[in-house]
Amino acid sequence: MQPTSANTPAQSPPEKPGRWMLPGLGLFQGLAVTGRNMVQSFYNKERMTTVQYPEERAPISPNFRNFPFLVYDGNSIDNLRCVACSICEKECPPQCIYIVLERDENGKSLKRPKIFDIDVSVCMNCGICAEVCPFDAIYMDGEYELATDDRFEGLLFHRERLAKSADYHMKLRPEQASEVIARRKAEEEKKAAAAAAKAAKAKADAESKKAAADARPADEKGGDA
Amino acid sequence: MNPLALLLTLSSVMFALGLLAVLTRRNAILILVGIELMLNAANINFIAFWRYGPPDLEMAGPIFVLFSIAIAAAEAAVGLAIILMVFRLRRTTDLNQLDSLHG
Amino acid sequence: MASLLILSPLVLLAALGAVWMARPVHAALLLALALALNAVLYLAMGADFIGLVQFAVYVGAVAVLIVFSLLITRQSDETEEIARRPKALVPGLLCTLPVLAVLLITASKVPAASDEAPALPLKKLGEILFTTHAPAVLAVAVLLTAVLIGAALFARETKPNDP
Amino acid sequence: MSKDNIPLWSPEHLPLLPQRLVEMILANLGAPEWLVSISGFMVAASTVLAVFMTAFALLSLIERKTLARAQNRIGPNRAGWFGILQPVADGIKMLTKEDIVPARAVKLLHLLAPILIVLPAILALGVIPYGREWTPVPLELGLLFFFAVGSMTELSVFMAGWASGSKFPMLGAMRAISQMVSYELPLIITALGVVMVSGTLSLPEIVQQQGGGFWHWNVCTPWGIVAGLLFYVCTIAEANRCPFDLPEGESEIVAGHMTEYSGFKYALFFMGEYLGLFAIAGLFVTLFLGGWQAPLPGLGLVPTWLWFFGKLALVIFSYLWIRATFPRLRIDQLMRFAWLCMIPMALLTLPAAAIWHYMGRGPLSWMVVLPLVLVPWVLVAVIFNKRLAPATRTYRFADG
Repeated sequence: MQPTSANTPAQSPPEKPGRWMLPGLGLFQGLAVTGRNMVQSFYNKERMTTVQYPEERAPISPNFRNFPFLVYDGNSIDNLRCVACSICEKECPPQCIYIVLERDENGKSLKRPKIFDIDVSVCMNCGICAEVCPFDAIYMDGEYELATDDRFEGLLFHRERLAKSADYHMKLRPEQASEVIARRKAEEEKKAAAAAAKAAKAKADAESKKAAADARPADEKGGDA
Repeated sequence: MNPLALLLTLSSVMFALGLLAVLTRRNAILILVGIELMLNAANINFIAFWRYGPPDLEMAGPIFVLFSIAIAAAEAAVGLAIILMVFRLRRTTDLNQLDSLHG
Repeated sequence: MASLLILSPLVLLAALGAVWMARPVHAALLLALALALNAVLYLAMGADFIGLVQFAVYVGAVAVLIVFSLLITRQSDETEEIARRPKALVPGLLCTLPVLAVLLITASKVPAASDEAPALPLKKLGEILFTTHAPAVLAVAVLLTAVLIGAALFARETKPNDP
Repeated sequence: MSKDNIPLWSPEHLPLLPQRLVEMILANLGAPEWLVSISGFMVAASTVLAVFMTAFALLSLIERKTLARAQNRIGPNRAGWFGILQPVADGIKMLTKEDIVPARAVKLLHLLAPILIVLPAILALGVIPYGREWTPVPLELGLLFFFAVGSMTELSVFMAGWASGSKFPMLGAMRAISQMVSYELPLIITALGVVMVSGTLSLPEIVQQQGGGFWHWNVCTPWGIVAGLLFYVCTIAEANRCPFDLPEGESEIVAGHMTEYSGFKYALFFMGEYLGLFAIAGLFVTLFLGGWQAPLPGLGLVPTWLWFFGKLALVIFSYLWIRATFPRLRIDQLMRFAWLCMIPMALLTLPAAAIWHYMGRGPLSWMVVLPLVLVPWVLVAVIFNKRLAPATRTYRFADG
């Protein structure tokens, strides 16, 4: 039940001030309006705007955005889409994102964030990180029950707390998620096609190089024999 | 000690206090307080004589007190209105400074 | 008789406070207390109509009026030590003490009080008021209306354009 | 009124039951005469207090729920079943809150003010006749006592405002006093009309004279309609209720003279306000709606105090309804309405009542008095409506 203002009856447009009315009748019209409210509030269900909060929850509007969350495909937290490129860290106006790239023992980047912290007490839900992320890894969440009793540690969200699955994203914002999925699939195919083409080209080079190699020993064998 | 004498001493001391207030206070409004006290002392006498004095069926005492209360209220109202006007003109209710007629 | 013995010192204390207090608003509030105790004194003496009228008129209206004007003339905070300065106290006492002496002497010579309590029948009081004292009541009525309008005119903020 | 031949358990005497039980027990125990009468009187007073304390608690809940219903919402329903424990919750909140006394405050007056606001309300409640047998204090000068005690609240409002030290309470107190003083005048004048017609100041006597059906009530007389309406409007102003609740207008001056109070003293102010509301509404019911008289002559079985509390509930519901509907008046509109519109109309009801009385109270007197009252009423309403109603503003940019 969408609690918009549509369900309160449209007020009659105020009459032109010129129309003379016996003074005092306006009082009773006002009383009649509140009286109608009082009586109908007992049986006319869609008049009632109260939502009993903990039991029922008013559905959030589509583009309501709260603090960001990280998206991971599949069901394990390891295949996060985020590659720790820290563009969002640089773009974030209040600088509340902190990323540390994960490297293996000899220093090679594993394209995964070892640490991904967002200080929620600083974040202003502007959504710039979601806009600039080239890898569709971070989107704005719709969860608003984030009260904690400790002011510092409780408001510093770490990677595990931020990560949520792609289908949570689909459930939260169906059209945006489906759009992202479609775009990623298209890129997959393009990349696959490109990879296939590259692989085919690589194979072709390989054969031509091998053919050239076969041809060259023939010359040497021909020459010193 | 008969009650009439007690009440008369009470009203006379109250009257004296009212007079003292009128004579020693500088603030015009507190002089009105003194006047109210003096009027009240007189009312106490009326009711004391009506209650303990010789019986009279005309109830002269209470009737007189009714009139005196009405007039005291009227007097307080006019007095304060005048004090407000004086305050608006001279910005003070201190009687010592209102001496423009001293010549 | 016992109630009178209790009430009179209280009334005197409140009246003394009203006279002696340095801060004007304290004096005005103590006046209200003195008037209220005075009303209780009338009730103790059996004049209940007078007691209630006194309470309604004095404590309800006059005391509020005095306190209100203290606020308007912004005198409510300045303490006023005048009551204690000997320069003002001595002449004041010089005048009041002889008056007090005369009153006390007459008070002591008063005859014994008659003990039967006269009643104050309301209907009879009304009849007397509006038959024998009718002119006086009309005079007071005219006076009060004149005062109502006069005080309102006096205290009205005179705008610069009209007189 | 001999106490022995009245059955102890009859519904009519239910409210008197605790008092007579205590007196009976003490009399059997052989207590001295003055002790029996004093304890009986104390118990009578405590029954009145108990009734109106529960009514106060209930009203604070019912007020919030009715206001909610008028705004399409439900109102408190969390504390207890349907919010029935909400007053208890408010009470605990008020009691546990820290009681801050400002440094510049005059300690004694700051403490005395809330007490002196609740005191007159309770004293006034003792004088109103609630049932044929149940008038806590049947004074012969009931009405005068009511107004004498009622006018003491102005002094305590001033004390509350001035003793708090700061300017806001002082301003709030001055506005509250000027409103209460200027609305007490029409209140007393219209009550005077009732006294003139019923010839007595004692409230039980006034209710006796309104016996028989509802057409005997004072409100069903030509002058009574006007006087009743004026008295009703004055009760709203005197109790500082909605259209006239300027003194503690939250949006203007914080909480008026109650700004520097917290904790139990603040609760005392509200108790004083609500008890004052019960007292003044009770007086309206007594003077104009026939107190505990049954609306139709044949209803002897229903105990009379039920009629009184039924009417009181209706009147107080109308206050809630008005509070849910009307905006707050400005101080100058409020004053102008009192002095230029209410007092002339109130003064008019006196001659109307006299003419009605001396023309035999029959249909002829109706025909004479009704135009005498209604014509100036419409004239005053039409003339003053032009100056009283705010001018219709022309907006340059917003579409008006």
